[in-house]
Amino acid sequence: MHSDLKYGKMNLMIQEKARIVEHQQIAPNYYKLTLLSHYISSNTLPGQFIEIRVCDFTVCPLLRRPFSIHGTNKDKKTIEILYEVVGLGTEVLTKHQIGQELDILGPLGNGFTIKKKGKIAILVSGGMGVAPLKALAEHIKAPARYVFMGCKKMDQVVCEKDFSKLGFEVQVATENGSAGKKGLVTDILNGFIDSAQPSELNEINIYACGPKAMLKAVSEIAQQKKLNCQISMEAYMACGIGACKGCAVKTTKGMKMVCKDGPVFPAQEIIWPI
Amino acid sequence: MHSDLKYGKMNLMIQEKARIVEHQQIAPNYYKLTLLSHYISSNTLPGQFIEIRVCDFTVCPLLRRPFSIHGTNKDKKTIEILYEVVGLGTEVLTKHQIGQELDILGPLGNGFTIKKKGKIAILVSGGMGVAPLKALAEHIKAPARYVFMGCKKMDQVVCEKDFSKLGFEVQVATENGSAGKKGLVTDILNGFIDSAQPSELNEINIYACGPKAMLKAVSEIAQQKKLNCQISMEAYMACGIGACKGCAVKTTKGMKMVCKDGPVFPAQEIIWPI
Amino acid sequence: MADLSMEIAGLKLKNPVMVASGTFGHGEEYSELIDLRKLGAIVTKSITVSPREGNPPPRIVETPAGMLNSIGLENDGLKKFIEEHLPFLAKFKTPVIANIAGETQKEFEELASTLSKERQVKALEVNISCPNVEHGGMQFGCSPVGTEEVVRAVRAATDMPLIVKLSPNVTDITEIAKKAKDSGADVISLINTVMGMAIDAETRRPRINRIVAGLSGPAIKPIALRMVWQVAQSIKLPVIGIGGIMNARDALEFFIAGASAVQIGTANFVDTQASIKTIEGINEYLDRKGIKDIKGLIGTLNK
Amino acid sequence: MADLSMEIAGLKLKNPVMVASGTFGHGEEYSELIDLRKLGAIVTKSITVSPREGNPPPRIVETPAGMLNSIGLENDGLKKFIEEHLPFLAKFKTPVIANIAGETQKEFEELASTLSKERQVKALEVNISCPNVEHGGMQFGCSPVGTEEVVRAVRAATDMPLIVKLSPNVTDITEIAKKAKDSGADVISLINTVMGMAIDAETRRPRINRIVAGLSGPAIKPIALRMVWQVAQSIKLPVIGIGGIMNARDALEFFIAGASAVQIGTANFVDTQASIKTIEGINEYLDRKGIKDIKGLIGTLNK
Ligand SMILES: Cc1cc2nc3c(=O)[nH]c(=O)nc-3n(C[C@H](O)[C@H](O)[C@H](O)COP(=O)(O)OP(=O)(O)OC[C@H]3O[C@@H](n4cnc5c(N)ncnc54)[C@H](O)[C@@H]3O)c2cc1C
Ligand SMILES: Cc1cc2nc3c(=O)[nH]c(=O)nc-3n(C[C@H](O)[C@H](O)[C@H](O)COP(=O)(O)OP(=O)(O)OC[C@H]3O[C@@H](n4cnc5c(N)ncnc54)[C@H](O)[C@@H]3O)c2cc1C
Ligand SMILES: Cc1cc2nc3c(=O)[nH]c(=O)nc-3n(C[C@H](O)[C@H](O)[C@H](O)COP(=O)(O)O)c2cc1C
Ligand SMILES: Cc1cc2nc3c(=O)[nH]c(=O)nc-3n(C[C@H](O)[C@H](O)[C@H](O)COP(=O)(O)O)c2cc1C
Ligand code: FES
Ligand code: FES
Repeated sequence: MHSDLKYGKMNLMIQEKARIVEHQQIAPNYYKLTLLSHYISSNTLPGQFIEIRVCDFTVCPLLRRPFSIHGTNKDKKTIEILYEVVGLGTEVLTKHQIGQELDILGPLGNGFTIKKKGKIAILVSGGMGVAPLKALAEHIKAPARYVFMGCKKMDQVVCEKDFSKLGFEVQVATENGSAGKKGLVTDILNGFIDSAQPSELNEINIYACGPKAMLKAVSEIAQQKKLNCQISMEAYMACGIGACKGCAVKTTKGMKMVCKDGPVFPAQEIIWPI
Repeated sequence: MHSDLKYGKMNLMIQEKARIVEHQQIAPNYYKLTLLSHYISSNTLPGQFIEIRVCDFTVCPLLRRPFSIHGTNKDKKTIEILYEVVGLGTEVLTKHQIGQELDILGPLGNGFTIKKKGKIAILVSGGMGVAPLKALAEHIKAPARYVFMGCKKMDQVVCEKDFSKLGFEVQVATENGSAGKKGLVTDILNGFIDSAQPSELNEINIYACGPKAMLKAVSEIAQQKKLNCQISMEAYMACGIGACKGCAVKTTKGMKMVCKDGPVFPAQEIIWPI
Repeated sequence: MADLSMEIAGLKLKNPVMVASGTFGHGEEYSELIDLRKLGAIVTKSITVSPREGNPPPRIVETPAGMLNSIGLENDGLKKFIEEHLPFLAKFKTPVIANIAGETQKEFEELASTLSKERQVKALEVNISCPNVEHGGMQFGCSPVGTEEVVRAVRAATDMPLIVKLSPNVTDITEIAKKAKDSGADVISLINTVMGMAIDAETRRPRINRIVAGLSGPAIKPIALRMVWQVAQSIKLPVIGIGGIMNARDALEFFIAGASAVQIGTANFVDTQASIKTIEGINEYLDRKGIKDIKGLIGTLNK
Repeated sequence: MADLSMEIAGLKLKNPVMVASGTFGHGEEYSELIDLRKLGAIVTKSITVSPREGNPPPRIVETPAGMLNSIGLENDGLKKFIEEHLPFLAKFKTPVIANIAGETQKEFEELASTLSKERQVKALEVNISCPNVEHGGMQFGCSPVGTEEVVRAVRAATDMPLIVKLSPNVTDITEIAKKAKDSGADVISLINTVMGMAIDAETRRPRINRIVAGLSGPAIKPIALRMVWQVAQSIKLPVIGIGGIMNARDALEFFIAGASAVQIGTANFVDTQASIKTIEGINEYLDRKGIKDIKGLIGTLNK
């Protein structure tokens, strides 16, 4: 019997001021932020996230913003965040400079369960969904490793090299065809599955993160083909720790909190549309 | 007949983005800010002020904050602001760096009326009241020129040299005696008046700016001795241009708006306490 | 460019963005800063029969994403409005909506009948919702009976489009709106300020002389939007949305909730260009969405 | 160190800073982050007779200096509260105030009588002010009759200190407070959330599934403070101030306005340490001002 690496909530969370050691724009609207955090850098599971107070002198923006942990460096005691500017909070985040501190809360949530069974690991990312998947990639030991990345356009294709270095085969789809295949990432996934041997299907584990519409599509594919699939969900959050019941998602097991019960869920548990 | 230089509202106001060309801390809690403004730098009267939006990405702080124009440089097209950190708005202002832009509205209000009659000009400042008085000093031609400065402690005694250069005799009072006389600035003013010849009293013009308690005390002295006295008032402001009726002050001529009818008023017109 | 024109109960607007009463004076000050001709309409500061000195200071203070005010309807009175302020406003050809505030039914009548004779005044907005006066104001607007009393009186005194401005400080805004409608209102505008208070903990003194004051600004936007939606759902009269609108995105929320026009208040203080930018932003949005006419946006919430 | 202890209608607190219902779960999550022993009291998430799944998502959204929520009283129900959550809370010796929400008078009775038997529960807070449920909630709290009905029922079922939590969505808060008092309330707590709404202009969809939701956070602080002041002025019962309190300075405003205690709600989300820092900040203020006992600050507004 294989025993899965069940990355549940086995680390305590803390709130602390974390110094910014790097902060750079890596693509139009995409930023990479590196924070010094002794504790979180060595107590994080792939798929967990932190909540950042993006500006501490004002109450507007008010709530913390959740971001997946994109990477950790135990030696340098740092954690990495990859984020896209989509609104006020992320806009304000860009203004912070190296040397300044950010108030963070984490690590939060449950990470991915790394399946020991199955020779084929497929990471499916849509847009910023790539953020937690890179952290996950470092832990995946399956002999056949794929990343299917869906992006709006070429600019937004990031982290390809990180995955390649980890021995992943990277396939890209862009909506406008400016990089990789023209189309959606689910086209790649479908193509892969269609050309797979029936015996191979049993070996596939899918780990997906991205916009809701994409996660829904991936889940449906997985369910049709009866593939093992975990998805990392997003929801608007307030507390981030399970106390406010704000980030609910309907599941086959009742209402669950994305922040505490997730953000990673078995795909078949989510009741769409959410 | 002498005709006073009546600095009424004879310039139009504008709203513009002004680049920060200098920003430095000059004392604990005191900052000097230099902004590029072609228009305002050459269209300002001593005693006028601007309203700064201290942070443009948030609605908290919401309202603009008023600051006296401390100096102008027509050649460099700059204006100077001297400010003290007292709350959220001024705290946020300190965060802005050279090269960034601030949204400003000005020039606002009526300046001081520079009296041609009278050989003795006395500027009385309390704390940050020094800000507009320095701008005023440059326009004062009276043969005998004094600045009486009241401050909490030595740290806060600023601009002495500016006044000296302009031929002003500077006398300082600090509450804790760490610089100049120990006591209040009104002690200096009273001392001066008490030792003045009766004939000299007619020659005195007082221009004062500072906290309300000080302005009230100065006004009372002036009224007792029948001295000409103008005071620059402060009030919480919203619009800064006379539209909201928020910055009212009771005067012998009815309610007046500090932002539009003032901030400079003849001392005898104010009805205390305000 | 989408069609932004709007006709509300006979009141013709080139665009549905107005400036709110009390936040724009009578336009004089802002005329130096923006082109008044671009505005959909200018709502005057509340006009009272006799001049009012207003409340003692301090009258305003900032709060989180908002401000409290207790101006107390300071204004020059009806006579001076007609003699001095109206001629100035007339120059710009932008419709003037006269906001009126009486202490009694009779005063409302007088204000309405006198102002109805002025060609430059295109509509009346009845302020039964001011929280900052002893007599009149919210006393009327917080009860159906008071609302009826005033609206009937004004209706009898004018043939102009009659806008009734409601107070949010009530249990059921739709009840008041219905009563206003039944009493003759052509249009409902809302919201006026929410009653609030602030204290300086250092001095233990109220921040506003009269202690309780009116809250405006972005903080109240969710409340205003909710009430606009409730009223638009419950009665068949055009609604003007007011409360915390800072930009086009905010304004659009109100149209989608059911407003036929909006008023910009506190935002004028923060950015003198707020009203103009809002008009531009609405245009940009409609073009981007391929909506030809703003009327096609009103009350289109996807539930 | 000033004396922060407080006794409110027999409820003994080591300090008057509580955490507000629905913003702190049943303490489990926060126990990892703060020392629950330091809190004046913990008010539980509203407990209902049967477990509730709550409202469909989305349930929350941020607004200027505030947030809207429509959780819909999701909770595990009375039985599980007593069996699982209460034993956990009991470990900390911090007084537990059970917040109860019934759909009917009978449910309120059942909740009150059952919880009154629990030694760890030191007081009941009656939620007649939830804006996010179909039955019960604000329906009770927005009318004097509904208030009386519930409060009488609970009063008959318990000898515990009885706190009644009021809704701000009313014309006259003092009328409701008086009715609560006359019906047997020992303490008034206020405010619950203000009804609000937000729309995503891009999708034209409401930001919250149930469209209308409850506004909390700094945005509503001026409204909360005003209502606390009004109630403290008008009835002789201790008042607990709630609404937008982010720090000690905010809390102090409420004490000065007449509150005997405060509750921290939304602030817990922004800073998990907000409640602890508030306690420390109050201490610091009292020391700085030379006030020996916080009781000396209550209702001391200099008018
Ligand atoms: C567990 C988790 C992990 C995440 N990891 C990342 C990450 O690694 N990198 C990254 O760029 N983003 C990530 N997000 C999304 C990120 O939190 C939001 O983009 C951010 O909070 C938006 O803040 P804002 O103020 O800029 O946008 P807002 O102005 O608040 O909103 C802009 C748009 O984004 C939507 N939005 C706001 N908050 C969320 C949210 N929490 N989830 C989904 N949509 C939201 C709004 O509905 C709106 O359409 C994650 C979200 C969750 C829940
Ligand atoms: C015409 C005019 C000219 C001014 N010139 C200068 C100047 O040159 N340099 C300078 O440092 N300050 C000046 N001020 C005062 C300055 O505007 C306030 O200190 C500033 O607005 C405070 O903002 P804040 O957000 O930091 O403080 P807040 O947090 O808003 O308040 C902190 C404290 O300051 C008081 N305060 C706030 N606003 C004002 C105000 N407008 N007037 C008086 N007290 C206020 C508050 O009541 C409170 O006690 C001037 C004010 C006026 C009206
Ligand atoms: C300083 C100030 C003065 C106001 N005066 C009036 C007034 O005289 N008459 C009136 O009907 N409303 C008055 N209002 C209310 C506004 O017109 C508007 O209804 C309210 O401020 C909400 O909109 P906002 O959030 O955009 O400011 C005033 C508001 C402010 C802030
Ligand atoms: C997410 C959330 C859930 C809430 N749930 C409850 C509840 O179950 N019962 C209740 O009485 N109040 C509930 N409230 C109201 C708070 O207890 C408090 O009265 C309100 O939020 C105002 O305080 P604040 O501005 O400090 O948050 C809830 C508030 C929030 C934000
Ligand atoms: S964000 Fe509060 S429960 Fe998930
Ligand atoms: S600040 Fe608006 S009138 Fe002076």
